[in-house]
Amino acid sequence: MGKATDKELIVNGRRLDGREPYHMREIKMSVDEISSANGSAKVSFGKTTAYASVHGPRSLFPKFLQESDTGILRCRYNMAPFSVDDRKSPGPDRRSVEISKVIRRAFEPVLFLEDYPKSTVDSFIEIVEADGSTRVTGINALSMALASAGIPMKDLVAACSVGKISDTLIVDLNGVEDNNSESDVGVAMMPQKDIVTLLQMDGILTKEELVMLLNLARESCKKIYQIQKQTLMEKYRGAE
Amino acid sequence: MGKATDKELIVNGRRLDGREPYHMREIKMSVDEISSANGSAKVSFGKTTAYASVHGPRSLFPKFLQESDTGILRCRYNMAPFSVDDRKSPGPDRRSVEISKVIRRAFEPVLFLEDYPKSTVDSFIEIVEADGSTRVTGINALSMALASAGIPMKDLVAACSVGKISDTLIVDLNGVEDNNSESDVGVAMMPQKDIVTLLQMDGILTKEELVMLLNLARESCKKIYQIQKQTLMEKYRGAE
Amino acid sequence: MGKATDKELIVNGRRLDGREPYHMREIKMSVDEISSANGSAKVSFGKTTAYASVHGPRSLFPKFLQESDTGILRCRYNMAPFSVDDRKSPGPDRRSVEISKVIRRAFEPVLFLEDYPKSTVDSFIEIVEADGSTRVTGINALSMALASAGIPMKDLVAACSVGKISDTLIVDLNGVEDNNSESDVGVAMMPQKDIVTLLQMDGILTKEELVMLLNLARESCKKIYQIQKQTLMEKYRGAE
Amino acid sequence: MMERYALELIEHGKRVDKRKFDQFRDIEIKTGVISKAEGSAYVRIGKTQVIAGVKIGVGTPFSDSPNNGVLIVNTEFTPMASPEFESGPPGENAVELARIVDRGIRESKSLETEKLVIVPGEKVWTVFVDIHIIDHQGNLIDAAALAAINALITAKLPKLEEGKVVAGEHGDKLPVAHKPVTVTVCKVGDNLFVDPAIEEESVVESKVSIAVMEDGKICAIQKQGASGIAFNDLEAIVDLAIKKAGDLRKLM
Amino acid sequence: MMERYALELIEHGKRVDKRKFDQFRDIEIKTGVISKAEGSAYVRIGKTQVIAGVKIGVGTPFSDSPNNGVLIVNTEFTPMASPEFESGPPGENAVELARIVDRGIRESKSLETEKLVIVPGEKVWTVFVDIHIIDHQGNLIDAAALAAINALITAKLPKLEEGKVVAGEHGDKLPVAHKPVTVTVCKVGDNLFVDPAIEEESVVESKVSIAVMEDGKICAIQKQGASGIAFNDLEAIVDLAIKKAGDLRKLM
Amino acid sequence: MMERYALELIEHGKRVDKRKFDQFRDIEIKTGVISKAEGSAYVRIGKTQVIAGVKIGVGTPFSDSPNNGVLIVNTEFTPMASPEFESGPPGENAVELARIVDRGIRESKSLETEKLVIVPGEKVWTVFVDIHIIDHQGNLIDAAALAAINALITAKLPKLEEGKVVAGEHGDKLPVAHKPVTVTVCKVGDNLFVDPAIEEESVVESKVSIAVMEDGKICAIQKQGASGIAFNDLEAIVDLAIKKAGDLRKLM
Repeated sequence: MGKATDKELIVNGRRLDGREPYHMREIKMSVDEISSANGSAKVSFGKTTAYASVHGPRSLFPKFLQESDTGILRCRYNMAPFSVDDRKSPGPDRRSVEISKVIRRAFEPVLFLEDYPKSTVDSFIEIVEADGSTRVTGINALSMALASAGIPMKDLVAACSVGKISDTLIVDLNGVEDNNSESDVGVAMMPQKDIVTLLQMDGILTKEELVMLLNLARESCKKIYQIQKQTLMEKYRGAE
Repeated sequence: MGKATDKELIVNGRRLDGREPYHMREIKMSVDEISSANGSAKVSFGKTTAYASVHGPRSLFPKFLQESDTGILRCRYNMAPFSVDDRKSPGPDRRSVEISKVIRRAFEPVLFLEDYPKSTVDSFIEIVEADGSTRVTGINALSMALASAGIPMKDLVAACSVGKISDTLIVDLNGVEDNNSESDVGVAMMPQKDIVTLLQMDGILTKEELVMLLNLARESCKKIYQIQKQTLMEKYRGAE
Repeated sequence: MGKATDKELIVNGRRLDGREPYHMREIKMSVDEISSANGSAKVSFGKTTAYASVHGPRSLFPKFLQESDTGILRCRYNMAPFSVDDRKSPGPDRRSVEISKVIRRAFEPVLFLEDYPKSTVDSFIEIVEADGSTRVTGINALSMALASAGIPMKDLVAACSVGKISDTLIVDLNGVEDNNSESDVGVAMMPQKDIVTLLQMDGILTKEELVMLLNLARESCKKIYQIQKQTLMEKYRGAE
Repeated sequence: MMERYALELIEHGKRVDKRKFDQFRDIEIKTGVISKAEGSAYVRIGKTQVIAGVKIGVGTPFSDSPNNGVLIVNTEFTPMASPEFESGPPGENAVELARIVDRGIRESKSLETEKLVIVPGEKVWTVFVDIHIIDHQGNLIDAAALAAINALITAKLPKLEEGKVVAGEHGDKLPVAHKPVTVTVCKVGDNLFVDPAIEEESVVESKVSIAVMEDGKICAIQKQGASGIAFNDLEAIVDLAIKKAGDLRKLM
Repeated sequence: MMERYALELIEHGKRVDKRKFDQFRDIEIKTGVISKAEGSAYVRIGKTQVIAGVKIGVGTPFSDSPNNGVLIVNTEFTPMASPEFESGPPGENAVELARIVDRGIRESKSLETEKLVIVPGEKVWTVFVDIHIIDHQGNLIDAAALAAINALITAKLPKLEEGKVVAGEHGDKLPVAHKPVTVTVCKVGDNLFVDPAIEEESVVESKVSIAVMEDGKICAIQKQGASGIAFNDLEAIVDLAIKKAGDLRKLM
Repeated sequence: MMERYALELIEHGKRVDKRKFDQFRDIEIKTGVISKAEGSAYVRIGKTQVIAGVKIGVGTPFSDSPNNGVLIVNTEFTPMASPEFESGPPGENAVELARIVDRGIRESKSLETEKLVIVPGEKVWTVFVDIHIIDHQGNLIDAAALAAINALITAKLPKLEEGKVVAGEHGDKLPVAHKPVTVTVCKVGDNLFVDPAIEEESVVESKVSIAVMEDGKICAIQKQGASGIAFNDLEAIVDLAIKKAGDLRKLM
């Protein structure tokens, strides 16, 4: 995965797209983008763009998949064939199977699934353009889609990527940074409860660097949470 | 799809196989070819040869596929690996998935499916040799297979191909014509009721040419219907 | 299948690994190798090594697979990707589908499946190293796994390969012999009842040669049976 | 509920959203929406939303047309877009939609595949048109065909260096000679109408998708639906499609 | 019903269609039935009908036998032929049938693969034998094997021009050195019989398919069925197969 | 039953097998157990048994890294190893395990892929690491990672003659620069512990697999489980993994 570049990725303390190390790209969020779903959202971090939609809670079929004492959450993370440099063949690959699982795990702690016995909450993330940090962008979108579906949550989930590149710790990796980083870390959190629900790390770090990155991720998730909250409030102001 | 030829396809008003533009190839029809089926038929237009068989109406399993107030029709169109110039890999491809669907659609209007709740009529078309016009040949066979299975029908279904080649309108395209036509049209009809149940068209035509071809198809379907009827009467004469 | 060798395979009446024609390789057997299973065994003939495990009898799901008046036996024969010279892609191929079937057939006659209505006995054979005669090695392992699971059997099943190479009849073909044999025969038997439950033969033989090989196989199966019995007795001595 | 209501309205000459029978919902077309794609278009018809993306790569020609590039049209009905869509390989509806869109482009000879040869007989451009359904609120075929042709006419060929694609850089425009437009005409009883909303779609008895070229010629037809169509109704259906195709083309 | 009746008859030394235990139903063999195929044969045994078609293309040899052509035998149990067959990839019975037919041909060295080399180590003829079941009324294996060998011995190699196949034109005969014939011997109680009708097949306890060459040598055996066979019965089974194979060969 | 018991014990600071929270079950590592493989290792942790086999073949490099060999890590959860595993393509748990093991090796740059080039841009060594679960009694990830790295460090490259692999003969050692060790730390309530037995695994609320290098640096992390982890607990989890990885490494 990833194509190396020969360019310096940090020049005079700035990243190739002009950002300072701890700055995120422009973030756009909106909800209720998909009228066919119970809830939906669209989130971009720079060019990386994810749609998310939620269908349910609804009865689960075939019946042998039902659990009598709880509902289940199902999650599908998918990239559109045209979202990447080399066309991606349709259908799940090993990467998307794994990401779908860890995203599901990132949301199970925030839902009250035991309130929906024999039911399923089906959630879908579609990446239509991929320029790094797709899974965390998808998580941010799904968090808002669940909220817009009116599904009770213990907290929102906010997510961001952090990493190390040219010996510099950075936040919100774009595509070229992702492909050339020494290390990258994906974090999803319940920001009000200070609980981590997704943590994946690749590449070499000392423990001290890891701890610094985790703290950076926590701060960034809190900023993202503010944008999520504001977007939802603007949309549903009347309901409060 | 299709291999171009450099030959002239119409010479002195005749087609390469000697036919006049509106003539069909030799048509052979027979029923009850397959003793294991409830009904079956074999139809050839020239070298193009289709078997069709029908199993059912029978109970549909697994149960979640059943519809409580009607039966369903299922249809599978398939080409034998050896039926074409370059061996076809076994199993459904996108072409056969689409053709199976439009053939099912061509028969749903003629059956009384609401008389078979929770049941299925399973129908199968196997092309053992393909020299153009395979789907309409298969439809002609399936129509007779349904009749030979004793399944009530509002009308038989008769089908044929028409097209345009070297600025000439023709009937019943063979393989080389199919591959080199400017346009080809597949039509299935309930000939007594003058109702079209399948219509597919490829290639460029003016509206006027299209209307002329549709009329040609209607006439040809009526001729085919006569052969179908006669074949069935000869077989089941005793029953009348 | 198989890579030819230029070497003479029988020199001075001895095979390349030093064996006399009718000698088997070193045989190792052990049971209860897999604590997660109801019964299990590990068997090697030379380098060829098979694990077998049994889960069940247990209820069969989904329910439409159940038979109301008998249990069923299911069998899966599989080779580890690293068990062969050229890595084998994971997943069943046509060879393993066929072998799984004939192995199931080899055990159905010895079980009292009618005692387990609606249930299944699931049996698994994994070849972790393949140096010829893998299916019969797997059968020998599965036979002991069934015994160690405490599933009543009419007889053990013992199996071996025999064949013809350089005009010599031999017992227990290794990999290079398998690939270069003029003929090979796989036999599984109920040794006490003198009943054959698997018989497969490839390559050219006169009827007389075939009969001689079958007799060689019978003798060898009886020897293998003795080792099976002794292994089980040593393990379960206390239970007798 | 909604279906019965939609049906009653149609039988009284009306529609759920007060449109006329020959009227489309409002249409939005945006091109260049996916910068990673060689061409792209977002199409919204009412609440139905579709994105088409064109990816172009170096491939080998088919052995029976060594001097032509390759066109592949693909659709996935992602379950995001409708509670009725399921995960898994494309079902018959997704396959049919892709093949209808494909034929509209292929049979009109819109994509000039003979100009897509890099090394004759060996290397050609392979043009993938992937149609991603974002929201399914009826009339997917017309939306998908409109997105596909708009993505194609705005697509650029990748830049080649020493026979390899340079990621992110582009050269000439993709050669597209025609702009076919597909219109699906629906039939309920004796009523013909276009652009069904999703509530209407479920009561449609039969429908005919017709791809029309700039000069009014027809380049592909597909009848759909579980009912037959009286032979004598076909001409009116074709006329309506040709007329509406002209209207749609003005939006491009 | 029919099964119990068939069983009772066999136990009394009789068969549903009054045949003798060692008697086949009437057999029809037609070759050259599919003109698109390089070789083909239609075989009917009673009501059981099978078509085998041979397609030959240019392929690459297996890396461990660079100087041999490739033989691939494939069967699909199309649901047309029996209410018991289902759509989908070949199940274990279809796989087993194909592999039994394959071994009968391969192990007898009937197909002279060493004569199927176009460019040593690079290009060889790949010979596909596809067996299409038309009507399953018992004893598919013998019918399929008979159709396969008849299709092979009447097949011709495609014509090559500049390394490419010329569609529809053919050259030399496919080199086939032997004509193995497969006979399946069935066992119910102490009774051995051949060519089971479908009602008989469902009561067969075990059966053995044996491929026999012209000189009476055996080239493949497969025991089938859920029961074992007494060791001492094997020789009689082999003898019966060899005898009947000779009879069948006379029909070719 | 066992699960509730395991849970109660943990809440009282105890374990089903009387181990301490930071104690592994007894571990056995054997290498060279599969002579057909280029490298192999058998690992037993308590009753959990895993075999990793390395097969090395000649392949083509990825187009975006033409001067690197290829590493592919694969796991099949064969149903032999657990009544919970089912036949079929790898499920999400098998995929996740393979990808965690893969990243531990890949991200630590253990396998020196730049030394695995045969012809730059054209031919490289492809290294398959296949992990076969023999008996699943808990903590598969640590066992699988331990087996994989032990198989790799004992693997030898196949011998090449004229660009082709000579079966059964080997040359240099596979170049492996590091020996990452993966430790999975489990959390139940406020308790952290390692190496869960299977009864414990089913009550684990969350767990974190951490791959650690010789110098204590971290090269891969994966949080698992249906519960979240308090941010402030992360550091203690990392510390425990680093400590135990050092212990495990002594066994290699």
